Amino acid sequence: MTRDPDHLLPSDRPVTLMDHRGVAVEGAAHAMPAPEALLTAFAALVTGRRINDQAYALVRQGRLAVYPSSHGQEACQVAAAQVLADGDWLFPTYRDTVAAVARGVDPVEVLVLLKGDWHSGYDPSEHHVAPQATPLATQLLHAVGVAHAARLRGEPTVVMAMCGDGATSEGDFHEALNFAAVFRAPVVFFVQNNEYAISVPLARQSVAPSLAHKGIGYGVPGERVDGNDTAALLAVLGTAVDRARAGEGPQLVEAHTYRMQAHTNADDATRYRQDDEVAAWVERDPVTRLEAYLCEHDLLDDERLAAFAADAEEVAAAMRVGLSEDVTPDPADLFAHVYAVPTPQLVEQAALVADEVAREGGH
Amino acid sequence: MTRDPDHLLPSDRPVTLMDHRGVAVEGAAHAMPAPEALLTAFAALVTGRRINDQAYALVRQGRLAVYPSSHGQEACQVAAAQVLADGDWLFPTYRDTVAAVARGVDPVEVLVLLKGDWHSGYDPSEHHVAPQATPLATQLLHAVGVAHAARLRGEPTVVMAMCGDGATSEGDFHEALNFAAVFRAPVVFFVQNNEYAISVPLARQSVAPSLAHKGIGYGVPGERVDGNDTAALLAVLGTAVDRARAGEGPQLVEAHTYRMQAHTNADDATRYRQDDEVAAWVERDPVTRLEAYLCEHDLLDDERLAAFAADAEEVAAAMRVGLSEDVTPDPADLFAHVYAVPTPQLVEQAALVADEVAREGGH
Amino acid sequence: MPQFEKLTMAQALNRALRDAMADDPSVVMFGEDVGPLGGVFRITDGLTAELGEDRCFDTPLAESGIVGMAVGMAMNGMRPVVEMQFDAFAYPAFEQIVSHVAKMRNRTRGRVTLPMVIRVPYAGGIGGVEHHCDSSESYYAHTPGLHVVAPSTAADAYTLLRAAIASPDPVVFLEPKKLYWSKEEVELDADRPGIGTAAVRREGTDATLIAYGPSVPVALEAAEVAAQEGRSLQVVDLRSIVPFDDATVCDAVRSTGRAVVVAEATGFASVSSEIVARVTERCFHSLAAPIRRVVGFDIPFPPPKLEHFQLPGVDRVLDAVDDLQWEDS
Amino acid sequence: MPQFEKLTMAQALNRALRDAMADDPSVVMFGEDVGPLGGVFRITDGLTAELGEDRCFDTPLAESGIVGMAVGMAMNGMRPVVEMQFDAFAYPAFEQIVSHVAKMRNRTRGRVTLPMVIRVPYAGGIGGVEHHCDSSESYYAHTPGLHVVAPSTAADAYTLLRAAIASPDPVVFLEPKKLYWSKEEVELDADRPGIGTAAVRREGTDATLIAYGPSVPVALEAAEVAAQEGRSLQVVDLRSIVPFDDATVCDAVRSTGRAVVVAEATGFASVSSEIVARVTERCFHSLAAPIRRVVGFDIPFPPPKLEHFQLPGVDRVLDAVDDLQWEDS
Ligand SMILES: Cc1ncc(C[n+]2csc(CCOP(=O)(O)OP(=O)(O)O)c2C)c(N)n1
Ligand SMILES: Cc1ncc(C[n+]2csc(CCOP(=O)(O)OP(=O)(O)O)c2C)c(N)n1
Ligand SMILES: [Mg+2]
Ligand SMILES: [Mg+2]
Repeated sequence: MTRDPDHLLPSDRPVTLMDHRGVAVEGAAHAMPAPEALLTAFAALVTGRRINDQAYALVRQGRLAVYPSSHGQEACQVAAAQVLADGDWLFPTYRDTVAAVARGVDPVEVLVLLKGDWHSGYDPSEHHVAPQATPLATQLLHAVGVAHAARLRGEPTVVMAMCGDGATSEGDFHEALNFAAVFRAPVVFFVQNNEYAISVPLARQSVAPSLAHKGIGYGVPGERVDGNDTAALLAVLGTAVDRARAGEGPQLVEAHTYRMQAHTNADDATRYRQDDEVAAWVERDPVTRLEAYLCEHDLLDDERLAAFAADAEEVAAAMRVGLSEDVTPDPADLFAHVYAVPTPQLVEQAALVADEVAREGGH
Repeated sequence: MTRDPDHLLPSDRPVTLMDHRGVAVEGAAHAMPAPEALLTAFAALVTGRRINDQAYALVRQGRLAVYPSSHGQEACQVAAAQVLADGDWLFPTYRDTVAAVARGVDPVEVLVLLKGDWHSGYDPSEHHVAPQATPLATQLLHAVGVAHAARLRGEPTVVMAMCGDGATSEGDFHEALNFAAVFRAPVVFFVQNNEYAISVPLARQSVAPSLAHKGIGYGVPGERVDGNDTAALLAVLGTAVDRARAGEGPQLVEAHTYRMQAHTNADDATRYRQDDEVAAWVERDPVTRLEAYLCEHDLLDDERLAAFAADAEEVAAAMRVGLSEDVTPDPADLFAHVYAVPTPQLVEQAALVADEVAREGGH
Repeated sequence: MPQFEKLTMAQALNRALRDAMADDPSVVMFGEDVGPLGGVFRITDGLTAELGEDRCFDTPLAESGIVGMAVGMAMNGMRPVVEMQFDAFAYPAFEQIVSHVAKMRNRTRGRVTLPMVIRVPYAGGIGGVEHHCDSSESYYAHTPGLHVVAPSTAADAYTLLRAAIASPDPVVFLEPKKLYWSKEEVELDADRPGIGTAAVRREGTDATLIAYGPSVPVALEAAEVAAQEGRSLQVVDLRSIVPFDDATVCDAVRSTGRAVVVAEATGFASVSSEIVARVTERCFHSLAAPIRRVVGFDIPFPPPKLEHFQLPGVDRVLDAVDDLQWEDS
Repeated sequence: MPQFEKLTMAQALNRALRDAMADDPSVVMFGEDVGPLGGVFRITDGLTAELGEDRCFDTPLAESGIVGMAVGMAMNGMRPVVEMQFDAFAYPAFEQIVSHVAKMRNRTRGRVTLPMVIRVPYAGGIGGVEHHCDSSESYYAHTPGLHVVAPSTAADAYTLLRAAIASPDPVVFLEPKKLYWSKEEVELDADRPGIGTAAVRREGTDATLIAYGPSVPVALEAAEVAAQEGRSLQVVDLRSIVPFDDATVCDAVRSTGRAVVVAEATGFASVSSEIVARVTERCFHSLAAPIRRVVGFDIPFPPPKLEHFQLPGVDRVLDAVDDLQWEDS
């Protein structure tokens, strides 16, 4: 089958279903998602925003070492999780805490990494959420492998593989898209283009017409979507998941969004961007936008809004409790999971530490 | 400057200036190169073919360990060198012996690598030809660096960076195109798509509409050319070099050609391709094609042909002589070029070997 | 009932793959040219034809891609075996190997494990041009979370590869290229002692030669020559670099009181340094002389015509043995 | 006239870059976030603003790209200095480093040289999450063709970085992250003894502590505590791992007859193994006890709350010293 190259290029403008004020766009490329889907997403958005802000506060209180917030990108986070079916997999990055939570993972477990008790704090197999990846773009290849394994066994799994705009520059991004394409692996590559890789603006990262234009070079259809428009994200990502599941191979989706806060709390964003640039994105906020639409269409009222906020508050409260617990680290853990059976060397080394601890009286 | 995405996509069909029988194509996208340019190229083609066949023979005689022949790809080899100006750089792969020679490097020096006396046998700075690269696609980044350094100093250098179809799958290919694009480095990326990476056919390497379609994902114009049509190659590569030199940034050119022989003499091509597939490419041979054109246009006669053949024969004779010399390897060389000043460790180790050699009576 | 057959190491490896794949449908083999071609060293010869394209297949040309995809497949229930075409061509996969393959079990407290094998045609002695003869074991051995093995016989090639594929943990499997074609009677037994155990290949009382992979035959030959000269050398074949068999190696060295480590790889900060360090740490008072190393010099691997200067040879081993401060010399 | 200033190591590194770039227009600095941001550790702070975008600039996010481009720039008359953002993020560049950076001079018989510096914020002790605290020196030190240095003081940071930039050969420059903010009086002198020389940081007669980079302050503190307990420990700071200063290290060990190597990196097949091996090889008969190692365990670097178990600490060093078979104990 020779694919028509034109079908692989993204639309000129990102797909949008509702404008900044939450008004449905005329003649949009996709139908508006069903009200229930939008409400489900809205609840998750509210919770997501609350998680971001709570985590940020926990850093200031010294409960977390650092937090890469997705404040402003919650629509991407929520939609990426919501379009997946039960057996599907999600591959999040360090910034995708909210996506992992939207997929069912306990926020306290997600944040173990940043609290410092252990590396990955949740069981990836429970919700089919891979450990959050830090080495950029490396996880995209794992996503291809998961998808290819499922395909070889004839399972209908689709894998949502997330990365940022900066990560598209890594060699592993290239290899992942190409492998997925050649093996027709059912992977949706979802790039959250938030305009920055730490301090480096998009223009220093790529001079392509768009990041979605990278798809055609692999024979993969690329699509662009407004990353602050939850409805458009649900539609575009949902379609991409459907296509991948139907055997059409990998899909590439670029969402245009913005990182409202610094890279992490440790970062000083004033060194590389102006306040007014940030301010311009405030009005495009994904939460208020969807809220406006839902209210306008009588799908949301103050009571429901309050209920959502209360749910979010409960999550935040659980985070505060869960993350304030001081876990006494057990050094035996250091040696327990290096191999299925510790090597003789590790047995010796663990004994040495156990002895030290014993001598210090359990400290 | 936002580039018009359409200008970045390659033409639907590879650019051709003359058909398989050497007949000029009507309404071609480029003007036919001047007769002198074609004659210069033809002389190099004849020599290049002779070098390929001589090297192959030298392997059978045990003078070379192995030879990756560019038999069938000589038009690409010759054109890549010929379109460059004096100060420009060429970055060849292991298969690009003929290109290095066309650029002025002594074939005997190029083949030192495969004779086994040393690694790179020529002085890269003499003809601005980088050492032939074996780790695939790695050299493309070096090419970007050479170009960027020149650009920073305001020098008009253009760099021709060569690789195969298989090498386009490596992460370094991606990073090189992106770096070159972002820095507007004057590099022409020249992919010789010879349909195979050892045994792996193109369809297993990429399902993109073409390899030139990879350009747009970096904001780099991609072009396709008939890789057995010397005239088209001179035109397309020449234009690419001109554009790069004019400050238009990197260019990507994919040449469609075919590896007529096995990957190297050590390879058994019958395991992965049929004889009739190879046979179909015989009639597209770049040497006979250009010969037919030149004869038809009275630019070549038997006398000239004989002169070219004699020149090529001289080169082959020099290869036979130069490569039959048994160089007595000096182990001191092993320690002399690791650092500018040998470490104390290397001084000790060199002494140990010198002592061994002395004890064995100079053996 | 164990089966015996006369096989080259290459054939033994092929048999190990074939048998493992027949036994367990989750074992898949992939890499560059491993399909119809059977790999540039023919280790996967016939697998695609016999077991199908889904079980043994070619990938695009990208090593990080190959290893990264294997990680994902291992996460999702498969036991991938991948081939790196030559030692130096595994380097593009280094980040995947160090940051993921080696760490996944640890990062997830054992919830995600990676039963996968990275096969690496390895080391020199075949007249290969640059980048085709690296001895890369030290990079992997230094990386916690990987098992690293290197057979020196066809029988071990079979047994260790079966063990590697069966292992719940990732294994870097180093195949000495120069031994691919050495033929011997092989017991096709997946249940012989596997990863983590060294073997005393030759008994001896005067000094111990410690070697692995391509250097074992050199050590054995040196011991043979030494025997003719009246010196009795013991030869220990590590087989497994990680885990390291301290017990067997240290018992051996204590029994002779002298030792020479033989390895092709560049010596500085290497597996050979580790052997000297750990054996000395443990056997200091049994040692009559410092442990000597006959290892690669600290230089890039030489071109073919010069490689014999770099490879540990019998003479150099015997010189080192002579240097072990014999009272009577 | 040498200049003195009170600086942190981070500031000293910044000064070294600034001074080198002012002296030589062919020195360029690039990497991820090294431009307007000044690097995540602010080592390049102000360079873009002062010297211009052509001299210090951000690249796309790709480490193989960064190192590969530096190779090309060095081939074409520049002296590039590149920053890898954290130790583990240099691994994508591993093939470029091993197959090209380290080998170019050798491959071309000295016709192409690569005067370039790869700066790596390095090792632990800062409570970093996974992949941010690797000690990767052994990978580089095992690779012939690279110089590998690791300062332990702000003064050395200045001197060694100037020397690295001036070197005709590629240097992997390891910057101990946890020492970035330690302040001291610094002599801004590019001409003090540079790459290849170790320094005796403290005189002592009972045993020698051998350390480098982040472990030097630990060794010095241990020596201080030991002194209070009546034991005189000498401290050697390697400064340069490759080339290795055998003379200084071995003289030191011979003078005391006992030694402990202190290093953060995982011990197996590492620089610390090499130190034990080579010092034992050379000083065997001067040693009263086997050289001990206080080094990282053979585990992936721990999460922040557990890292203190992995890092060599004063107590562990003193325990090791106690273990050196003192006749009177
Ligand atoms: C291989 C690698 N190199 C460098 C880093 C350091 N780093 C962490 S996040 C980051 C920027 C990533 O930008 P982007 O992909 O756009 O994602 P975002 O942070 O904007 O979500 C960098 C350079 C890393 N984690 N991995
Ligand atoms: C990084 C790396 N991986 C693998 C190889 C082994 N190898 C040498 S040539 C080759 C095929 C290259 O194919 P292509 O790029 O199409 O070039 P061609 O040989 O057809 O000219 C392979 C896999 C290598 N040299 N480098
Ligand atoms: Mg970003
Ligand atoms: Mg090819």
